[in-house]
Amino acid sequence: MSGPTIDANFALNIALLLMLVAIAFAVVRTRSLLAAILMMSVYSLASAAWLMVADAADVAFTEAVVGAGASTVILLGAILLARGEAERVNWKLMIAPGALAVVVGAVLIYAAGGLPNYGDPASPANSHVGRAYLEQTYGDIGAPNVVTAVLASYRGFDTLGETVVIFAACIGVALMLGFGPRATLAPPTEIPNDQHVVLRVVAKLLIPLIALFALYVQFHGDLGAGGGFQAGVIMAVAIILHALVFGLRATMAAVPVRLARTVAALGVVVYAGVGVVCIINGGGFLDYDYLFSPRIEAMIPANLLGDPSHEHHWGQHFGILFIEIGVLLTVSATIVTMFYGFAGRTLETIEAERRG
Amino acid sequence: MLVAAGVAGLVVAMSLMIVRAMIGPSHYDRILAANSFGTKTVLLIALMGFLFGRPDFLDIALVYALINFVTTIALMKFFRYRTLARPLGAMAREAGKDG
Amino acid sequence: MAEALHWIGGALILAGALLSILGAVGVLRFPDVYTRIHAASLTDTGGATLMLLGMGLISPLGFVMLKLLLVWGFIMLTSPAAANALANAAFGAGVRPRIGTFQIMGEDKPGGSGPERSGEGTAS
Amino acid sequence: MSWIASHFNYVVVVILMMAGLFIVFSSGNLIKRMIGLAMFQTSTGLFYITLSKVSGGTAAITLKADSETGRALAAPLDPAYVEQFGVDGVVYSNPLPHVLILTAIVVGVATLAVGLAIAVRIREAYGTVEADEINALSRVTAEQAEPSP
Repeated sequence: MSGPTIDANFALNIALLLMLVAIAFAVVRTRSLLAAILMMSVYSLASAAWLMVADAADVAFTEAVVGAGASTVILLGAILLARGEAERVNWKLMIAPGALAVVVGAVLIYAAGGLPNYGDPASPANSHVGRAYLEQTYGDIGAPNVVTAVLASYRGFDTLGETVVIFAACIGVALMLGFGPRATLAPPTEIPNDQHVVLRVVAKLLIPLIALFALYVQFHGDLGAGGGFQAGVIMAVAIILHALVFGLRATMAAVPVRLARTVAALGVVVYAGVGVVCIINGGGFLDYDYLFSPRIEAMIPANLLGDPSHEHHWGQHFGILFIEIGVLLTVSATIVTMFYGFAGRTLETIEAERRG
Repeated sequence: MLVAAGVAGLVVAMSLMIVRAMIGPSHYDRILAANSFGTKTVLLIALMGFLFGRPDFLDIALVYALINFVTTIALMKFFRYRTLARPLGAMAREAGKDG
Repeated sequence: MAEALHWIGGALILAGALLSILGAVGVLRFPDVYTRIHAASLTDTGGATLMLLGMGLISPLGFVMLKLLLVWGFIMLTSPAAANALANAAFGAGVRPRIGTFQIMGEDKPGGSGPERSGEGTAS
Repeated sequence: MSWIASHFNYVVVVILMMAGLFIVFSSGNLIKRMIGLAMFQTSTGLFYITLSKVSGGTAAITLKADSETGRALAAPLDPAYVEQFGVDGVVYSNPLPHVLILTAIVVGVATLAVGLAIAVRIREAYGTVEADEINALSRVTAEQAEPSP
């Protein structure tokens, strides 16, 4: 199977993968932690571009916001607290891991020979359950974005688990960095007084736009690429931008630490609550077809989405909407809490908390 | 055809940016390369939508344009001020007074 | 008509890509941070404008157009701001321009100040 | 297609995975190790997405049957191929691995943050994030707590 688009796709695939390898070697080679983090952010950008080539639009979206945005900021906050200098290099200690990596890599590449060709439409992974999802989702759920439908409805229970894991990570970071005696490290004594007028004006313009865009991504999630995970991180990035430009204290006045922690828990409650409502109405846990009792479902106008001829599954539509809101709340509050934990582990935070 | 050539050109430009990010020499050069790489990625993703016939994925290019800025600001602030918590600009003085 | 628009759009995209390559070569070859910032930020905004204009010409009207406009707006807003912040931070941290005589405000060192600190540009 | 062309993605995945593994094993710096783990994790994502790709496919956001975009997408492909592997005349890539990796990425950043938080606490307790120095320090404290006979 070949053709102009397929060839272009394949060429881009190779080019971007080679870029990834080059960046990975740069990360391995560099001795400076800061350079490594910077290269990881470039790595995320390149891998998200590759994900677009491999048709994974939703994953590219997530990788873009998480890899390039959230994880870079969190890593920076961590090396700030760890005062991470360039690491020491002892060449003798690299021989054994290097040999191990080469041997394991050789074995894995040998084993990769048994895997299906790139783009094989008849491979086992692509022929059974994946195809069934593609064929049945629109009839079952009515959402064009199969990824969101599978994520939120078919595999809703699994996604609840992921949300709880994220919430648990939020608790973990808050416990380790958010409470108790603060860092013994003195805050940097001298802050240069650069004006940065341009930056502050642009940031003031951008923050509401980013937040608005997060809501668009959230509510557009079952129609196009997007969803609660992406929207949550984008929302958190808007708050992080505010903190970066206007200072953590101003941000903590707008989004207090307690609020962020409460919202993180609330998201899980919303998600699980939808499941419980489904049980009350006679279905299984997270079985959205039972989300509304028949009386309420009859009250929903048939042309709500502008297509009265199509038979809509309102329970599925609204169930996905509600649990995505839960995911949004948990993810955004978690990332914000983590940022507060890392960036605010100085004397400033404890004052803000005492006052709030 | 021309779109494909444009994509190829962008890939070449991105590779050159990676080289600059690798050789440095200062961290500001690296941030600059990362930022410019990000802008080119935005354009690449937008163009890929047209090349592969699904131009409705511009949302991803949009989010890149936004996130890239935040990353650059975070890196810049980190290298220059060694903190993520303090405000930038004129407010720094006030924060210095009572903080 | 549509055919002509397609070709014009394609040509604009190609021009934008060439501009991006030129900028990348500049970033690779120019001697110090400031000239590199100059090369990168000018060609980023210029190349983005050309390319997005080209994409606008070959795209169907409607939502796609609006999004292209938004992408353009964001790039025009963020790319110069980031370049400005970067140059500001580099200058504040003591990275000195390398080319020609340059008088730094408040200091009166005559002559090219040379690459005093082109290494780790971190404020102490 | 030759073996290297059709399996190039797997080779790259293995290289990236080993790069991550090498960083984890060779570096004593806890934060650099977390970066290595993050790279390892991304390579797993790449592997899943590679498996999900269908040639000539498009992202799994279904188009309405017989839409203009759908016809344009199917036009350069062999009609028999579209008939066999497509849904409503359009070939899509497999959405299931996308779902798994999408959540894994977000969970990945959450666990990365937890790991980094532990590293920060270690830095506060021992004054360093280098693993060998931490080992030496904890050996000293253990000897002080239990003086050898």
